[in-house]
Amino acid sequence: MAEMMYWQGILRAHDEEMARDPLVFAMGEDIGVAGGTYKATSGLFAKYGEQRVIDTPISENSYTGIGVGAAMVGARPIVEIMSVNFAWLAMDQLMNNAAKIHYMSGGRIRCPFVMRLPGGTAHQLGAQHSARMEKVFMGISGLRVVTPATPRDAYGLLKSAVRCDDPVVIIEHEAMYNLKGEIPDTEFFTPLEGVEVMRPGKDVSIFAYNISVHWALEAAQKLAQEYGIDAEVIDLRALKPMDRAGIAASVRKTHRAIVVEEDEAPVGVGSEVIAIINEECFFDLDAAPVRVHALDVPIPYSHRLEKAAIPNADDVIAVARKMLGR
Amino acid sequence: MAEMMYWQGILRAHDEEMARDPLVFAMGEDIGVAGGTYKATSGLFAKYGEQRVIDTPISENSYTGIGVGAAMVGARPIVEIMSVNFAWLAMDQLMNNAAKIHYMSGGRIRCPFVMRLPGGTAHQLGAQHSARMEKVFMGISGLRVVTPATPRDAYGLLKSAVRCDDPVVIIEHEAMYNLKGEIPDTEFFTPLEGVEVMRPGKDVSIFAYNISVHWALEAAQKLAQEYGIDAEVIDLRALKPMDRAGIAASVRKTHRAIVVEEDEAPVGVGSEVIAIINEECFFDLDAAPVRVHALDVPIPYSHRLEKAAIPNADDVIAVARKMLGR
Amino acid sequence: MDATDQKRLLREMLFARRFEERCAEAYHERQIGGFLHLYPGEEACAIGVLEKARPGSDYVVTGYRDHIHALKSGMNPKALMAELFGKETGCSKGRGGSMHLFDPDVHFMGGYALVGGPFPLAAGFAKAIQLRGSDEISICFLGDGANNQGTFHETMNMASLWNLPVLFICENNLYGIGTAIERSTVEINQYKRVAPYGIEAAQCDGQDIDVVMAHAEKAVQHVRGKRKPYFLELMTYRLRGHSMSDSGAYRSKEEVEEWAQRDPIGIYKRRLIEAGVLSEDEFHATDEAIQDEIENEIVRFATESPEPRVEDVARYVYVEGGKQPWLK
Amino acid sequence: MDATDQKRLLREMLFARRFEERCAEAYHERQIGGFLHLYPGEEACAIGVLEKARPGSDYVVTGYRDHIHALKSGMNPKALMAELFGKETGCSKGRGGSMHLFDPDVHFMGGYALVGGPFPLAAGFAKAIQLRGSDEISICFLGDGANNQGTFHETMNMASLWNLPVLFICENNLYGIGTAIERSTVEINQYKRVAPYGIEAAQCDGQDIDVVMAHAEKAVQHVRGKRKPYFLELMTYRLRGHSMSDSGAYRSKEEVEEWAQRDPIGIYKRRLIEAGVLSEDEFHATDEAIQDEIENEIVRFATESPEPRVEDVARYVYVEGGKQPWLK
Ligand SMILES: Cc1ncc(C[n+]2csc(CCOP(=O)(O)OP(=O)(O)O)c2C)c(N)n1
Ligand SMILES: Cc1ncc(C[n+]2csc(CCOP(=O)(O)OP(=O)(O)O)c2C)c(N)n1
Ligand SMILES: [Mg+2]
Ligand SMILES: [Mg+2]
Repeated sequence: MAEMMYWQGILRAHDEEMARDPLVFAMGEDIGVAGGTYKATSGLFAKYGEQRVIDTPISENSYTGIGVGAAMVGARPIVEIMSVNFAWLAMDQLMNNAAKIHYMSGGRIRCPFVMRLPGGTAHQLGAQHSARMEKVFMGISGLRVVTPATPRDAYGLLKSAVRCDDPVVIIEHEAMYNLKGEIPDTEFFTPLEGVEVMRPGKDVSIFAYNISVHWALEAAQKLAQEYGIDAEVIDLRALKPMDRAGIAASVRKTHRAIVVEEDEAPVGVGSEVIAIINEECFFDLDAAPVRVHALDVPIPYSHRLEKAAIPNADDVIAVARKMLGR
Repeated sequence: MAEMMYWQGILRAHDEEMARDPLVFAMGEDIGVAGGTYKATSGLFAKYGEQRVIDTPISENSYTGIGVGAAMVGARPIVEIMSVNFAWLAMDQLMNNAAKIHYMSGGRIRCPFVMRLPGGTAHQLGAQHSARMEKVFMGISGLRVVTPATPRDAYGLLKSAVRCDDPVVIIEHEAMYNLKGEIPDTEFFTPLEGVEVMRPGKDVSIFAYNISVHWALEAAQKLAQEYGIDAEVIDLRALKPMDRAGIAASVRKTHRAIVVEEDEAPVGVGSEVIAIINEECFFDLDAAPVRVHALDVPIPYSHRLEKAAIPNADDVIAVARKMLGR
Repeated sequence: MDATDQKRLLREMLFARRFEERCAEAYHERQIGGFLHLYPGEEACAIGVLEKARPGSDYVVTGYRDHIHALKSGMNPKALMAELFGKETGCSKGRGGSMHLFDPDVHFMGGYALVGGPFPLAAGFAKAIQLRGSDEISICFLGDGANNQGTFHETMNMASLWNLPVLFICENNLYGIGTAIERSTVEINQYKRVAPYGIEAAQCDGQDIDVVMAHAEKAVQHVRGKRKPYFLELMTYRLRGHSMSDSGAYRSKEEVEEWAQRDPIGIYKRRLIEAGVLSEDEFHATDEAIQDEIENEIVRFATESPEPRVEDVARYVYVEGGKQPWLK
Repeated sequence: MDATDQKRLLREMLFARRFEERCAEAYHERQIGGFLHLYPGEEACAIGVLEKARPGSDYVVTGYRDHIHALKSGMNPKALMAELFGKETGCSKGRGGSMHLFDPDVHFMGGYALVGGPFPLAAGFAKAIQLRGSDEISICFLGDGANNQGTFHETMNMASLWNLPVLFICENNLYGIGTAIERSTVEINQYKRVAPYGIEAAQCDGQDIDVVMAHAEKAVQHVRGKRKPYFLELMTYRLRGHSMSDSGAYRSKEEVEEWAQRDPIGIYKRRLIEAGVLSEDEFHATDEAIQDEIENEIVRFATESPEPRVEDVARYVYVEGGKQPWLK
């Protein structure tokens, strides 16, 4: 078991899969010679050559489509979009093609396409570089959407995604690439479906994913220490398809739910989790479920305003305390 | 008060606004010489000329951007995307630019940009021509999103949108252009915010928008006639920003809520309305709110499968009866 | 090319025409739904080009006007008609429809509704071929209007930069729906638009299948031999409206009439008759045999085939597998 | 151009350089956050081109490397520095940051972070100008890498087709972040890429401001007079990394050194000294005055300015107005 950074987990998954299967290849802007904005593909160009580690022109829609096409005839592309914000340019190939080809061909064509996206609000990158777009990918049939909160899952989800015959979107986080954590030395695969209980608890379920898992864990610790509230922290991890049973199981135990998302609220992960809870176990609820979310604003540059726009552990604590009256 | 079709309402709004303000202009594929796929711009080319009624090349992202740019310096573009599915190509200009420019310029630049999108699932158009994408537009800060269910609002919303200084997305429906309804002879404006009560009722609130309003109304009539259930039908109409108070007011009265959407459920209008109800008036609920929605599949071509994928009035009736135990 | 092959080619074009005429009928009878884009007048393009490639082995992709490309690639016409009828026996099991034909068994990769979408897909097939080191090529057929999409520009650059074995065929029929090419496009000679990508290109008549084949042979050789892209523009014309709902009112009668004179079937038939390869009688016999086959085998198969089961509506969203299909 | 103007131009370039050097310092001191893309070595491009246009009246747009374009358009440097410091007095009230400078009062329209995004915006400004019938032009500055985006292709076609008065300036600095132009682009001479759109184009040295101005004058005249687009490629080089986090390790020392010899400030300074217009002492005095102004007026203003109020975080999502702002 070695301690590795998030980017190192991603790099290791690339390396293992590329070594194993000559049809696995990586594409993206500056991923080759330069090694990737977050180092997640560093060294691969030297090892696997320019045919398998491809520096692309700034042509997001079409290199995505090239990956989709390659996947349709048996190759295993891992396409990196340098920042999730640029994925708006690639949506046509992703949503109209990758997501739908298997279905509309009556199951005859598979599209084992993997897209990696550094996402989230980093530090003062402004409105056009701070998008959190998981809800967009989750809304459309045909894709799988997963999002690692730890180095372990950054490794394990990419491993599973490359092996999966469905198109998989992996949303990473720009502020987590240097996060450290343990990754087992032997190969393993994080499931592309199902939630993971990060901290069991009995008083309230806190659903989170990606960076908000860390806010939830921080909040849970303080809630326990300072307010005697025993929160269960659930990493949703697989955003599509979502684990309805896993969500309901936790709520049936705690009878209270908070969803923490870095994104602005409308039609987001929070609203979906709450709708699922209403559908699955409404009468198990002792309190109205609450979303902790970003403000519904384009993300401002000013550090002060940016901080005000994005939620944090304190917001989770405040909501939990109010919910439990402590 | 004249009876007009949905497309005629849209045409009349174009015509009145173009006659009034020489900076109002229309762009889109085949909207000029050919008069528009659904006739909604017919005759305008002859009347206003090729500089103001522009047949574009098949270049969705860039003609959207040209509209956005023109709006930023004071023109009033009405951009038609021939089918909402093609909007995936234009998302960069819409989401990264139109939606964010006013905010990120500290309010210094306005973007009175209007985009019209024939949307929805028409008849057997297949997976790449049946998208219902309202949730995508609703998710991102900075846009307004409205959607007319009647000829009256097809006219009135476009009128308001052209006058509005914010970017407005109007989602029409391919299967409704020939729908008939009354439109007052004198000019009027449908508000870009707020719900409209289409049928008052006391037993259950049915929230709908666009085509699903008609399913809801049909259901409400049968529910009243055949099952003695007095349903209130609410046209959400303004999907962003959404009228939280209007939604809560209805639920406080009926204590029950159904949301009907043509779209697949995840992170959609239904989940958002349910989250809002949970936040605004959870303890007013006598039953778990329910979403009536499309299946989570790309829309199949087969008529039989397509019908199975999309909800209808009967589905609403079944849910309402179950909810009220009748 | 010997007489047998010439007659086969003429038969293929005639079959294509009759097949689609029957589709139009079936559409009016509401056995076919959705959008239906037919190819009459353009048959020499798909058939001529693929005659000089290796259908079944080379990967083929196109837009929504895809019936004849699918047939020439080797798709069973019964599976095609059944697809249009929305049947489970269709090439896409009734899920795709006219715009989304697929037959990976013969490397026919679709059938796409978004204009310009197939450009990168075609380059992607070529990328996979390149990684495998095999000698297939990828062939992308699209219209003139598609070349105004950003994917055209982006894909041409990458295909050339990375030496991808992909052949782009532009079927220039002078219109994108109701918009004449000169109203949407500055450079109306499409083959001239790829010069900045260092892609070899040519333009030729798309109505005379002999001309198409001569150019296609060179193009295919270039791509297969040099492992580089090539762009071939075929000047053609659709004799009907864009789709079933389009009357084509934006085109003058004279223009349509002029092109009708250059119907690829007429041109080739006259040539074969003049060369003594074919008689008028033989042609009619072929025509009757074709219509008979279409009616009594193909349409019948489609009509009698079962519809998809409603219980299966949610199949094929994801690949079916074990509990963890991502672990194989 | 007389000596006064020549000295003013040199001063403007030097001011740009010193201003950005000070930005880099402030970035290291964490007074500036986010991404910061500087322009050293490229100053002659924005300053030379706009010198021949009508800054303040013509509409200007560019990418994220936008400080100098904003300044030359007439933005107050205090408002610029305050923006970088995230202050309420900034040109975008602290909401935009380095990549999103705006000043509609002088028709500086931004500042965009997505590569290729400004192409259609620029054409859109030109469209509005066309509708109004006024004689401004629209000027779009973007890098070489941006030309691989689909918006390049789409916008060039429409701008030409519709006779939009827009001048495209390509600042070709040979790299897009760490990727050398020949690794991303088949045709490395960018001005050759617009031929298929029927747009007149030229390429010239971007380091010698006299050369830039000569070409810009012709280009601006073309656009303003003929009401048609023009494309001008300026060969240039950034002397620093792409952004603050980029060391530029992908470029050889020799290459950087070679281009440093062609620093536009150095070239122009030598020319003015040789022409007897300027003395070394005068230059140093100017430099000191500039640095003094930057430190004691501009940075001071930015430092002392108030931050935006947290209560205002949700302002500017929509235009503020009455209860129904869409009814005016
Ligand atoms: C992205 C996208 N935009 C617009 C359309 C609507 N549309 C369908 S076909 C067509 C014209 C295409 O013309 P062309 O490429 O010349 O092909 P043709 O139909 O003439 O064979 C248009 C605009 C579409 N299907 N996809
Ligand atoms: C759509 C999009 N894709 C990728 C990026 C990341 N990116 C930022 S700058 C840049 C290079 C642009 O190069 P060029 O256009 O030559 O401009 P330069 O920075 O050299 O001035 C890239 C790839 C982006 N900001 N937007
Ligand atoms: Mg055409
Ligand atoms: Mg560059």
